[in-house]
Amino acid sequence: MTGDLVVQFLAQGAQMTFVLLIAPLAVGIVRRVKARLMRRQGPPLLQAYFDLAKLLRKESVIAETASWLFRSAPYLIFALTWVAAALVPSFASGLMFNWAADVVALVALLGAARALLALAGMDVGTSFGGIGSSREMMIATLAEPAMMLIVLTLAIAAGTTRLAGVADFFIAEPFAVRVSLALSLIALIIVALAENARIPVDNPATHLELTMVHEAMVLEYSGRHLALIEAASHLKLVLYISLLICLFAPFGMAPANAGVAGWAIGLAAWSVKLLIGAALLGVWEISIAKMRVFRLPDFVGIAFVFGFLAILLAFLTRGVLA
Amino acid sequence: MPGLYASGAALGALAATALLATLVRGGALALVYPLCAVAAIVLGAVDLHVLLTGAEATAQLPIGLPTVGLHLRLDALSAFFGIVINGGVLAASVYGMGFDRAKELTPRVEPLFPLFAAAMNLVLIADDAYAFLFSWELMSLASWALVVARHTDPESRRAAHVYLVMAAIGTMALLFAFGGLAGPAGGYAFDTIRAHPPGPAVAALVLAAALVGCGSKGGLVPLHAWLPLAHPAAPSHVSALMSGVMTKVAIYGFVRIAFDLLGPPAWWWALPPIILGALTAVLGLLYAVLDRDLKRVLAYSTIENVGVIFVALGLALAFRANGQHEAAAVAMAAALLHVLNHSWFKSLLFLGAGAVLHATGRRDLDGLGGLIHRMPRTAVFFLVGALAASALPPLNGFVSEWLLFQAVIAAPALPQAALHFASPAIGAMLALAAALAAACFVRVYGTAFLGRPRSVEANQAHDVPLVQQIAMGGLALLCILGGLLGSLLAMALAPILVDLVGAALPPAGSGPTVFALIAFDPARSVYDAPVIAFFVAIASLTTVLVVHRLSARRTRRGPAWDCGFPDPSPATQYTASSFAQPLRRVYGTAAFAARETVVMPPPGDTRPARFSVVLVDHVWQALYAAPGRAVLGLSERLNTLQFLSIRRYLVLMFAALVILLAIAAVTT
Amino acid sequence: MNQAYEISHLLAGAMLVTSFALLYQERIAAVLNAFAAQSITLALAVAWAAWSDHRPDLFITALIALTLKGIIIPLALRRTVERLGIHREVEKVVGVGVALLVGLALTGLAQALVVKVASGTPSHAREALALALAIVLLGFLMMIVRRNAVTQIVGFMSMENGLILAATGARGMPLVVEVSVAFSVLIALFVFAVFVFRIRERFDTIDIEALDRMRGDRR
Amino acid sequence: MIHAYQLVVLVPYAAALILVAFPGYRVGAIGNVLASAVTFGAGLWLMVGDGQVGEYVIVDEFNIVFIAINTLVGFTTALFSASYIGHEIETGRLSPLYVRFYHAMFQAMMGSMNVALVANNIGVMWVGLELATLITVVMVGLYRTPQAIEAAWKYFILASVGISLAFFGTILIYLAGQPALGEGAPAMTWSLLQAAAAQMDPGILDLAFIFLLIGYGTKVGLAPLHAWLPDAHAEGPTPISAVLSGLLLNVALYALLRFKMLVAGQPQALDPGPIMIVMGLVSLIFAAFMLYQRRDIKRFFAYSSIEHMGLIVFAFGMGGPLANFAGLLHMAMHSLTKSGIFFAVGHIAQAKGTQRFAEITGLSVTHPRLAVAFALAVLAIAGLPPFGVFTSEFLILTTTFAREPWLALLPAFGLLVGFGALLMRLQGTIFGEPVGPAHRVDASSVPMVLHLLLVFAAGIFLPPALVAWFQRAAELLG
Repeated sequence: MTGDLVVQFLAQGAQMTFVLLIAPLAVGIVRRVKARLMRRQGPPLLQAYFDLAKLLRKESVIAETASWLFRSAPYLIFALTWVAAALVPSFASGLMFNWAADVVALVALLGAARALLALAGMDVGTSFGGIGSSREMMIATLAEPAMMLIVLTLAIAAGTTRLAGVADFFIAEPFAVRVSLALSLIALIIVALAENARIPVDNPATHLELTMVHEAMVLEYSGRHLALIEAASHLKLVLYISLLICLFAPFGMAPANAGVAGWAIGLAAWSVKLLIGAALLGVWEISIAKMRVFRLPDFVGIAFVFGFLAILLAFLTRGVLA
Repeated sequence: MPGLYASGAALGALAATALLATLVRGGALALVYPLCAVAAIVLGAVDLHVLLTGAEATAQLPIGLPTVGLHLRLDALSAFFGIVINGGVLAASVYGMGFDRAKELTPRVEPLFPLFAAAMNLVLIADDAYAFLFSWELMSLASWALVVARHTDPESRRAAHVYLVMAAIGTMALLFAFGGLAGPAGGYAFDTIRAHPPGPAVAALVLAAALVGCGSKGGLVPLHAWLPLAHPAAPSHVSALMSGVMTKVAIYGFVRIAFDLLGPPAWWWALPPIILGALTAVLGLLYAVLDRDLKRVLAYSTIENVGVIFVALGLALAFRANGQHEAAAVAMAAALLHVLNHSWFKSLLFLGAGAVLHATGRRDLDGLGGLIHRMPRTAVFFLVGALAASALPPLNGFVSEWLLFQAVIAAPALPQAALHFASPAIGAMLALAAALAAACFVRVYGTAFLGRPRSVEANQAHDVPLVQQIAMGGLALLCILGGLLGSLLAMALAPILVDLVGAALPPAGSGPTVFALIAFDPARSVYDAPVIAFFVAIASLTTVLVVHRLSARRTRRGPAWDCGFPDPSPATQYTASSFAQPLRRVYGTAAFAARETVVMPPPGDTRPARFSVVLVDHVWQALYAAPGRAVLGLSERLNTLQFLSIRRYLVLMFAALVILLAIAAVTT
Repeated sequence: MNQAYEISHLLAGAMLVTSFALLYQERIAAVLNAFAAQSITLALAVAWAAWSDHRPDLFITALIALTLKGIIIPLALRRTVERLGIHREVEKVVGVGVALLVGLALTGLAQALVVKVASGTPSHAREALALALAIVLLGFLMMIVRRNAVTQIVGFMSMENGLILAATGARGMPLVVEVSVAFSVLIALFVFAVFVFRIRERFDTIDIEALDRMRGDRR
Repeated sequence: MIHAYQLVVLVPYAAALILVAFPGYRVGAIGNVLASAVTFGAGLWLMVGDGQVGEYVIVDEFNIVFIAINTLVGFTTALFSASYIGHEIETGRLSPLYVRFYHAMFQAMMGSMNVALVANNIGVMWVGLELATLITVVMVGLYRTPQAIEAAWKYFILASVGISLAFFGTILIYLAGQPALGEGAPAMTWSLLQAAAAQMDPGILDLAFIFLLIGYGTKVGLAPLHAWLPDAHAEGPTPISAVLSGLLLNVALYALLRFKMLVAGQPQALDPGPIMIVMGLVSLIFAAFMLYQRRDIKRFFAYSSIEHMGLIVFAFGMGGPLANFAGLLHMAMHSLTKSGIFFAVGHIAQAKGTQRFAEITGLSVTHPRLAVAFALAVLAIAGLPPFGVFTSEFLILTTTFAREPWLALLPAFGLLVGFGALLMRLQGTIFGEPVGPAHRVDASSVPMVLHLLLVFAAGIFLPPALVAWFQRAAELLG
């Protein structure tokens, strides 16, 4: 039993490290794909790693008005996001964290990271930090109800809120309640775009003051703190992509207590899916323009509507009404 | 039984303290808060003992309502709420010890504080309608006097007036509720009521009345408008009691009536609490996120939490009516745990607000800022409270939210179409409320404690006395522990859950770890706060180590970057109002018909441009201002009857006589 | 017996007629005359009851009615009217016609009420009751459709005539005499009060409307 | 062998005669207090002794409580006025001669009310009640200010009309009783009428009850017959306001209830319940609204008395053991509380030298203890615990809702409207910055405190004996 526990622990640790390591690559792929499609050379695939290393080596300048919260936030944000990423079944569904928390807790963990980031943005006391924080929180108020509806749909379909459980269910019967799944897939993609500050909600590449959201909050960060924040956002991207994968394309995922072999297969499958997902994101991002901040309710509203439709259809297909 | 004696003694001590405090003056009054603290400890200990051992105690005294007598009963439910209340009282008393008796207006507060505490405890152990309403009204009365403590301020007088009138309306509703329960025969003792629960028609009326009565005390929309006036008007430690604790007494009243006295529920009973609760949750936070007064924001957030609790109670009713006892247990556990958690973090936040008020003399967020440097300890405690109030893990606020979401997720399994179609809407509204709560408290903390001071007072602030820090620190600790060990608290609720909804949560240990909080069964939903917290801690520690190993540890302090044009004036910071702007744009127009107007002077004119926002509180307009005007208008019209001539009065008399005679003539 | 009842019935009817006469009058002097007539009729009725029912004590009541209300008070009021220089016209709220119609309606109401009375009570008692009730109501009506104090006092007194009539009509009712005395005192107080107000020079007229200036809560 | 009831009646009258003879208001005040004390003692004696039913006297479970309250409040009011009236002489509002008559009339009034209470003959009861009324008329006019005269005159006229109607009603009762009890005194004797109620002529009984309702209702102060009440309270001396609200209204209501018993005893008669409910509600709601426009503190509480009388009449209109019990309890509590309030008002008027709300503010700063007492009294009358009024209102509203849920909304509405006004005025008087003069108060606060304590005790615990009396009376009321 204890041996088993050790194996579990190691597997979990391996997953965490792997997620951490692959995250910048995913970002690199997104950037690369965008550049290519824009007929540009684009940065090397590993650019994200170089950036992080560079930032780590640089000294970090901290505003006089900053408090301890400003300095400790990056570490906490990074840790929270990392643990959250570890909660999502990536290549195997039976890892120990999958027993520790369900999707509601996952969303809440990300919420905690977001709140810390917003607070850090206000700590220095500049106008831009405030802009970023207020808009970030506003976007969150739009995204979370949609997320809740998606969770509800999945729970109706799979009868559990544990991601691993949901994944197992969909591996078992891949074609349950298709329509509502399709709808909630769209909804979840929109939510993911909003949460990761991607186009059209936010442009990770821009530093044009009035359109910034995420970048505005981290404006005062530099050096290792900035590196941690960047790494955290990379992790978040991977997290959402693998969330989409595990919910809507779980095939190939290793079931609970599968051996090392099973894990290897699952790992390969997951990495491929992840990279494809990143590429698709790149394609999407060049094919659409950034929206005005106050158009966002309409955009994220789509996610809400689809989420709601998904539930109603789920009622029908599950015959709750009968 | 000894339990009741002990609490009786403690209550007597409180009453005696109140009486003495009215009679004596001067330094002796300094003893009031210590005495209250001791009494609270005794009462809390008794409650804890009863809750853990299930040693239910009853007593009957030949006083109170004639021929019925005074019935007292301390069962698990009362004991649980007793713990909530006395925890709050203890914290508030400890905080009160730190007052500078020269400055604060203690003579108007100290006699009533113990009375308030005693009345709230009395409500819980009352076991007949008369004793219940007696102590309920006493509670309102004491808190009214505390609200109006700063009596020279017309605002607090107005607040007190609105408050007590609303309290009277609520009491009328409860009178009706108990009238319906007791029936024409007047069986006012709860045992009698339990023995003969009312028929369905009466039960519906009673439920409505109870919802009005307890809802008005708890701040359920649309009966909430008094709360943001009254709670902030009181001295801060009293605000903590009113917001953190007294609202829970209202919840207790509803639980006692709806789950205990009213007999087996019909499924549709669930709808009013669920719908009103969800509305309350969202609306309360929309108010909160747009308001600029620190204490009022907290009061609005109380409204939101009461709404959340009512949603949970409604769900529990629905599940119970459909015999889905496990789900009912989840919902009920969510409600009760949220009662406990909210009492902790809201008391903490109000005490923190009191500390800010004491240090700066200001409550307006736009006048504060940078307090994290001036009052470091308070800042830490307030941060804990704020994060807990935003329902973020691993703090206690999230535990109950998590359970509630599990209950909502189970709602689609309910057979009634109305309920399972409501479930997604409820879930979305609760999620919106949670997100808004996060926004609200980021806003509050960011403007009050972070950034740069926006006023001289904020710049010269200093931390509060140690004893007050202890009060806040204790509550902060509870918020953290409650977040980590929520599962154990849920276990302690088991007897109540079995009493009220016929099932309890799965026992601890059936999950992966002992501390795992489990809804339904481990395979379905698990939240293991300690494990997560543990891993977050490890992760952050490793990060710190690794980063410090890899990185150049050089750190330089410099001016803020601010995109290259930093402005030294703190006026350039984001204020609470500007933080609220996006949310106001998105939600305000719908909820409050928010309108923004910019007056731009013509070119060459040196006047500054003026920006103004207009918010309309429809509820206040429709349900408070309009009736008030109607009463006054009608009274003015009727007042002409005071100035008639004697002959006209004779005409009235004659008319009355002739009308009655005519009636007698036609009736056979 | 039967004839006794006829006579008392006749007298009561006469009193009712005088009540209508009170409402009909245009001038205060005439009102006072009508009232005197009513009081004298009452005295006769009471006396007759005293004789026919063999209740000598009622003669006192009759005497009071005759002297006080039949003679003294009318004269006193007349002197008051002259002394105070009140204009001689009755100040009406509603016209004579309306007043009479209302009076008729009230009489009808009185009849309707008494008809419902169970037959257990002897018929003559019911008749007397009906008439007395009508007189009382008419007196009350007089108080509210006529404006100045003298006419109102008259209204009150005719009301009280109705009461005495009913009391004597109620066979064997004790205390009638005492009560009639008490009422006389009351009326005396009334008239006295009017004089007092005049003498104190507090109100330049005894028209009760004038008292409005003193009403509370105005200031 | 002298009986307690004789004392209750004779002592006051004797005292009245003596007091007229005594010059010097101090002696008079002391004599007044002594006489009232003796009467109170007699009242207590009456309570411990067993009932009395004679040709002219009746002492049963129903009126014993009223006699006790009457004598008690009479005593406390005498105490209060003894310490109060001196101030009136210093300020020159009253001359010693008037005070002398005041004391005599006070005793005469108490005696007359006691006569009305112990009378077993409806005629005698009528005489007693009207005598008390006329005496109060004179006392209301005591200050001889234009307002006082006007109030007295209005009171006088309306009361006299009421007297006449009530007498007509009395005659009708006699006629109704005749078929059962024959001619003569028996048909006017309570105990016999009560016994023979079932055989009484229902038609005449209806008529009688209507006239009595209007006649005695005028004294109870039911709207629209209330017009005399506010001015009489406002313009008379404060002790008289206390007695008016505390006692006279009760005695009139007592008479009314006696007749309701008769009507209730005759099943064929029309049900007085609905009529009383309607009149009670009209008075309650009307008075509640009138409270808002009052600027004079005494007139304000006079309207509050109308409000509570309305509630009481409503309760008796509802009928049934619980509602009747509550009604009786509310009568008792109201008279104690309201007279207590008028004592406090007297203190306030002395402290601020005015009765106008606008000039009474910040009492809690200038006169803390008085402010606390006043606040407690007002909150008590507003129906808040821990006072007895809360008990009675609790019973009235709960039982009404249990029987007629929708009807219960009306009294609740009236009470809430009234509550708003009471609270507004309470906060206005005791809170805020004090303005105007702040004199020392030399009137004794013992009566006020005593009443408060009694009402408080009643809210916590009612003696079983009292409860038993109330229950018996409630049964009689049907």
